[in-house]
Amino acid sequence: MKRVDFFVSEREIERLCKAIRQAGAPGYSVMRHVTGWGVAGEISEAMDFSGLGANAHVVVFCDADAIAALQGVVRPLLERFGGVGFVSEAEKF
Amino acid sequence: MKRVDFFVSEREIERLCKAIRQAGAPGYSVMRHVTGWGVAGEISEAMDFSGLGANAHVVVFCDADAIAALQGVVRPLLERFGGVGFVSEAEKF
Amino acid sequence: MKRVDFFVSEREIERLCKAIRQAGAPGYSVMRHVTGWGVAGEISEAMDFSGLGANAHVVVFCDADAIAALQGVVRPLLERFGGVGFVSEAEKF
Amino acid sequence: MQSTLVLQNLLSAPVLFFFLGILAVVLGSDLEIPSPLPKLFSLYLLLAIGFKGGVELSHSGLGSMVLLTIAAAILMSLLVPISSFYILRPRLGADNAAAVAAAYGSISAVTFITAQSFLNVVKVPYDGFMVAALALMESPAIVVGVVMAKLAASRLEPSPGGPSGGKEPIPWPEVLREAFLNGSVFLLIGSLVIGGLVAYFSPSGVERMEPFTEKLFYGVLCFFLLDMGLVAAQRLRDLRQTGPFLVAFAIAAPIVHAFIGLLIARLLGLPQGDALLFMVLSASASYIAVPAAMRMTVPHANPSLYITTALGLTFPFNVVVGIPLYMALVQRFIPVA
Amino acid sequence: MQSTLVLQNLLSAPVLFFFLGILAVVLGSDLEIPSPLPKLFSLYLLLAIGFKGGVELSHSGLGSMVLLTIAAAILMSLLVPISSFYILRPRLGADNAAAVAAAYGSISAVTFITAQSFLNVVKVPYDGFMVAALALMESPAIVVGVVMAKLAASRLEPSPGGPSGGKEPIPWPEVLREAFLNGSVFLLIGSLVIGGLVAYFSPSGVERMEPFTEKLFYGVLCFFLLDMGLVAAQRLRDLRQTGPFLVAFAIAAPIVHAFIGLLIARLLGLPQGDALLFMVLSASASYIAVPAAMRMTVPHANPSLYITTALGLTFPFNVVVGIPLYMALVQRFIPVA
Amino acid sequence: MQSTLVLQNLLSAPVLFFFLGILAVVLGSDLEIPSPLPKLFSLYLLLAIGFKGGVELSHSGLGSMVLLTIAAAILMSLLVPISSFYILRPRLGADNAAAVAAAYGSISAVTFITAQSFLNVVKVPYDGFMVAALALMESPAIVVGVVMAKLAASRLEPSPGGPSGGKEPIPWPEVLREAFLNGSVFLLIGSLVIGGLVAYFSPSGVERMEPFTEKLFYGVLCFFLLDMGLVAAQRLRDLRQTGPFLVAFAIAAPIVHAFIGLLIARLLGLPQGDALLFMVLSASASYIAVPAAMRMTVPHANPSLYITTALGLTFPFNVVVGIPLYMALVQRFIPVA
Ligand SMILES: Nc1ncnc2c1ncn2[C@@H]1O[C@H](COP(=O)(O)O)[C@@H](O)[C@H]1O
Ligand SMILES: Nc1ncnc2c1ncn2[C@@H]1O[C@H](COP(=O)(O)O)[C@@H](O)[C@H]1O
Ligand SMILES: Nc1ncnc2c1ncn2[C@@H]1O[C@H](COP(=O)(O)O)[C@@H](O)[C@H]1O
Ligand code: NA
Ligand code: NA
Ligand code: NA
Repeated sequence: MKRVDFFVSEREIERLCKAIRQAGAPGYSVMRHVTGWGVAGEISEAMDFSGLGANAHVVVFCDADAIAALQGVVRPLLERFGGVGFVSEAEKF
Repeated sequence: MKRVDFFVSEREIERLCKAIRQAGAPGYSVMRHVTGWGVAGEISEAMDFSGLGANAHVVVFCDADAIAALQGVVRPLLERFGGVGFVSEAEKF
Repeated sequence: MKRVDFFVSEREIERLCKAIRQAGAPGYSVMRHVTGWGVAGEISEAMDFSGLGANAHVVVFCDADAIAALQGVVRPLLERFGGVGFVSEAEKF
Repeated sequence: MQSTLVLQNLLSAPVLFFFLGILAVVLGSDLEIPSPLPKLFSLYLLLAIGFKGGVELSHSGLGSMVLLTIAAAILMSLLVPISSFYILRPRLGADNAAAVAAAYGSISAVTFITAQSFLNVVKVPYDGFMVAALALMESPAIVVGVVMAKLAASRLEPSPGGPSGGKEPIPWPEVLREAFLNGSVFLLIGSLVIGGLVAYFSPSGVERMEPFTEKLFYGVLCFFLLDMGLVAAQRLRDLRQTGPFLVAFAIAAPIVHAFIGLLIARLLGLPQGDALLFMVLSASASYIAVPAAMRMTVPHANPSLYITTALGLTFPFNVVVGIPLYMALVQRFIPVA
Repeated sequence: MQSTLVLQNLLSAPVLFFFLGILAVVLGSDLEIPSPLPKLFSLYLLLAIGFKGGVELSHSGLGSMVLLTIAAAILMSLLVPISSFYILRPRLGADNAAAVAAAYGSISAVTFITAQSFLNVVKVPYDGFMVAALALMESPAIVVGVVMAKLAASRLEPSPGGPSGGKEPIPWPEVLREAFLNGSVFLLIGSLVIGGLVAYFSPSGVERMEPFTEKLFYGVLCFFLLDMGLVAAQRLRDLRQTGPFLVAFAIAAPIVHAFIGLLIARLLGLPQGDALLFMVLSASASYIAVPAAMRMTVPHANPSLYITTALGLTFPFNVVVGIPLYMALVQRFIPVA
Repeated sequence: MQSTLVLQNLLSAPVLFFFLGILAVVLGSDLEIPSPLPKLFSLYLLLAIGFKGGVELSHSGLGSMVLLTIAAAILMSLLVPISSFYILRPRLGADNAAAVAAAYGSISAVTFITAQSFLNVVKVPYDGFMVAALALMESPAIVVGVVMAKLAASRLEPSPGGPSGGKEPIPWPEVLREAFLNGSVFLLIGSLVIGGLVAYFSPSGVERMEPFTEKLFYGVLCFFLLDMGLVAAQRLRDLRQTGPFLVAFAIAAPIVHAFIGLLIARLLGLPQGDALLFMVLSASASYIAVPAAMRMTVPHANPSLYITTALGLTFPFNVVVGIPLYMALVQRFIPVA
């Protein structure tokens, strides 16, 4: 089983989650109000009042086979709107 | 060393944390206001005003031996109230 | 590639992030409003109104080589101000 | 006459903001009132109506009419969930039936407040003690719901909704805590008592609270109804899950319960304003105290069933159509005092 | 005269709280107004000015002066982004130029409110219908920005800021949703309509809203400007990234646009107060609706460019220096009614 | 007489809501005021008392009585932590003693506000400049606390509480920033200055702020004290950790410090209302500015010690018993003006 962590802009959550469902993952969890730093510089919560928001952390636990499908639908989003993803090993509790 | 990730309803946090302490884990961290999707459908923050809340993400880093104890106390909770758990490898920083 | 998870007091975020940038990590993400339990007892959000805050969860994905540099700058902070860190394996999505 | 009432209701600020929230979801706007702001509004509204109710109760005292009305209200909050349970169980199974029944036996404070604000618009007076009825109707239905679920399970009639852990005895401490110490019930009753004490012992304190509890009230209600519109409209997406039977129940139940409420109000000799509020209490369904309580005490009931019916259907129905409809019935069957 | 105007502005509570926020960042205080409280203030201010504007619009009606002014405002919100785009593109590339241009074509509601509060201080009256102009100026500039970016990209002029995905057609549904159904635009227009309906059909509702929408307004504005001070000052750290050209643009643009606004106001024969508001609408740049919309529709534009210029430079300039400066021009070129 | 004072205090709305919060925890209710709403209330209260204090200070001016009182207040905020440190060190070690001492030398704004609201109930006037004393008493005690901890450590007396990193010099920039630029201190002093400026230069601005800073004040105080009740009661669970010595200190210290405050007030010739406020400032302990500052500057002190004593014991003691007790002493020892 695999664990995938995405960090994307809060405004892309809906698009990303739709893609994850499309890829057939059995579930996901979303944490909003994430700040951070990356290629695009610093993201703070200061613009939250404007609806721009900060980042979100989206976690997906899924079978190793689902990763390819996930990459197919999610990578274009990350390329277009920014954000990063990481994969690690996991197993059911 | 192991890392365990739980996703449960915010209303079960106290029960879950008590179980984790009971199992002898050296610590845990709780993130509230987690939304997500799983067997029980979509969980949003829209009902937060009602005290129903959304999900929580509970992380426990503990020795591999503690996992069995943790499963003993936590699995009945997940079965009764819903929620999921995942285990992965980790080491001290 | 490695994944590092830190849990520190919200008041140390800035110091910790500065240290992470100093260590040359390519990015990091910060989640605030984390409660938990550890050596120093229970940390709740009840003192949030006072500016004392709760804990923060800081995640860094970086190359394995960067871990040593990270330990060099971050361990003294954890020793002085409290908090814990854990490392696990990961790869790019 | 009736159409005037409907228009007066539809064109009031709170109801218009409720529509604005629904419209935002329908059109796909990203308008959101981020958590925990809706909780702030809801805590405020409970504190304010509790406090005001307590002040008025302290002025009116606990006469026999007050006590009778409260007793009748509690009776309604026992009868409604029991009868609803038996209607719903054949279709939904014991757990889901119990949870939906509890929701309809309990009340919606915001519907009550909207009805009060409607009475202000149509200039019909009402009594402060009705808030006490509101406060005391939330809990009994929760207890009834849990008891029905457990009784059904212990008779070894497994509910189709899933295992209901029925062989275990009723966990009374947990059930009572969820019913009576639920945050919103507790704050409402606590504020009621404080309002009464302050009005009695230090009346100047009432005056000092007024800008907060009175003047802001209408605006905060509008803000909260905007959020309720957003939330209710999102819930409508889950209607496929609920099925036509529950949809019919969600519209028929408030009408039937309001009618029973009207009969009781008539029997008690309540004046017009109080009669409307009594009908609204009977007709409304809880989406605050009950979901939180059911989640813990009847965990195998499906939350999207009882939340969608109470919040997505019955609440908008009562706020938009129900209140003026019940008022028309009041004007017909309750004599002007 | 002019120095009196400057002082009257500088020593008003909202502007002083704005300075306090800036000072907190400069001195390294850990003062923060945690999310989502700034959102609460911003939702409140939009709801309140929308509602008040609607009430006043319902009193004044939609005369030809009102319609002409609104038409001129919309025209400004089309001309400013087009001209700005052509000025900015050679330096910033099409995507960044389009996003900054959209910000300057659109408006800042808080600058508008601060100008209203300044007019109250100097006791110059203004008309409620200007809020309608405010509401209708937010969206067109967003559409223009996206169209400019796409047109430039489709002519195969790749922007230096990165790939702009230009071969794709304009995603109209998304662009229109971001422009017109953006949460803040939607709430402002919705509240405007509700204010108008309530004032027309149930005037007593206006009275009941007043403690909320009128009395609290000034205090909440102070609170929000405290936060704006914190945010604007943090943005100033990004100035190195923006470069001297954009810094110059961020100061010159509001002056030039205000001046054009003054000419139009003069042509339309607007009274002094309305003329100032028209200038402020022309001069201000959006950091609420536009960044959120650009993030989704022109994702390869660099947010720190358009946010830093609009929020870190133009906003403080307008609030501190611009408003009294424009007022001095108004007093010179617009005859007292 | 005294029992009337106690009852008048106990039956006021703010104190009753404080009890309601405690009761919620004791009974196991899930009532919670989710973060950051308590921060909203606390920011609001600081802004409002700062602003009001500044307005009143601008009316009264900085006469010699004002300056003397402020000087005496600052003196108290230096003496209390020094003496407390020497009392506490033998039992708690240098770090913990320093942190607890800093808490008791500093002040609790909410206790001060509750005392003001009590003076309103018993109709005893007080001066606005006391807010300046409040604002200036927060910081010195923090500096003293850090200096005491460092001095003790540098004398190579390792504290039992853990290593205190004592060989390092005092990090003055950090200490001063935590003491004087701490968000709550900064907002309070900033609002005080703004209140003074606005009252002096644009008095109409004061009027426009009033609905926000004056009228809402009492209600928000009630809401915040409800949360304080929840938080204080949760803290009581940690009492085992603190031990009987600190429990005794947490009750004895406010009484002793209030008495010293009474003597100073008498010497200064303060009128009754100001004398009570001076006593309350002396008696109260900080759980806002100090914990945040100590966490960073004396990190090896145990937060649960200084938070539990200041917030779990001394704060409820002062609010419930202390204020009427000190008032009884005032009525006995301070002549009516
Ligand atoms: N595969 C998954 N990956 C990440 N989170 C999950 C997954 N499945 C479930 N969750 C989370 O756990 C919650 C409860 O899951 P469930 O009991 O399956 O509805 C969901 O609302 C999600 O937040
Ligand atoms: N074993 C653990 N697993 C997960 N989180 C932990 C663990 N130990 C400590 N933490 C988190 O780190 C914070 C500080 O830990 P400590 O310094 O041990 O009190 C705690 O409040 C928890 O949020
Ligand atoms: N190496 C990293 N480790 C953890 N989080 C990261 C990392 N890189 C980027 N992020 C997160 O992803 C967001 C977007 O990244 P980027 O597109 O690189 O700016 C950042 O704001 C961070 O929150
Ligand atoms: Na009911
Ligand atoms: Na503009
Ligand atoms: Na003190």
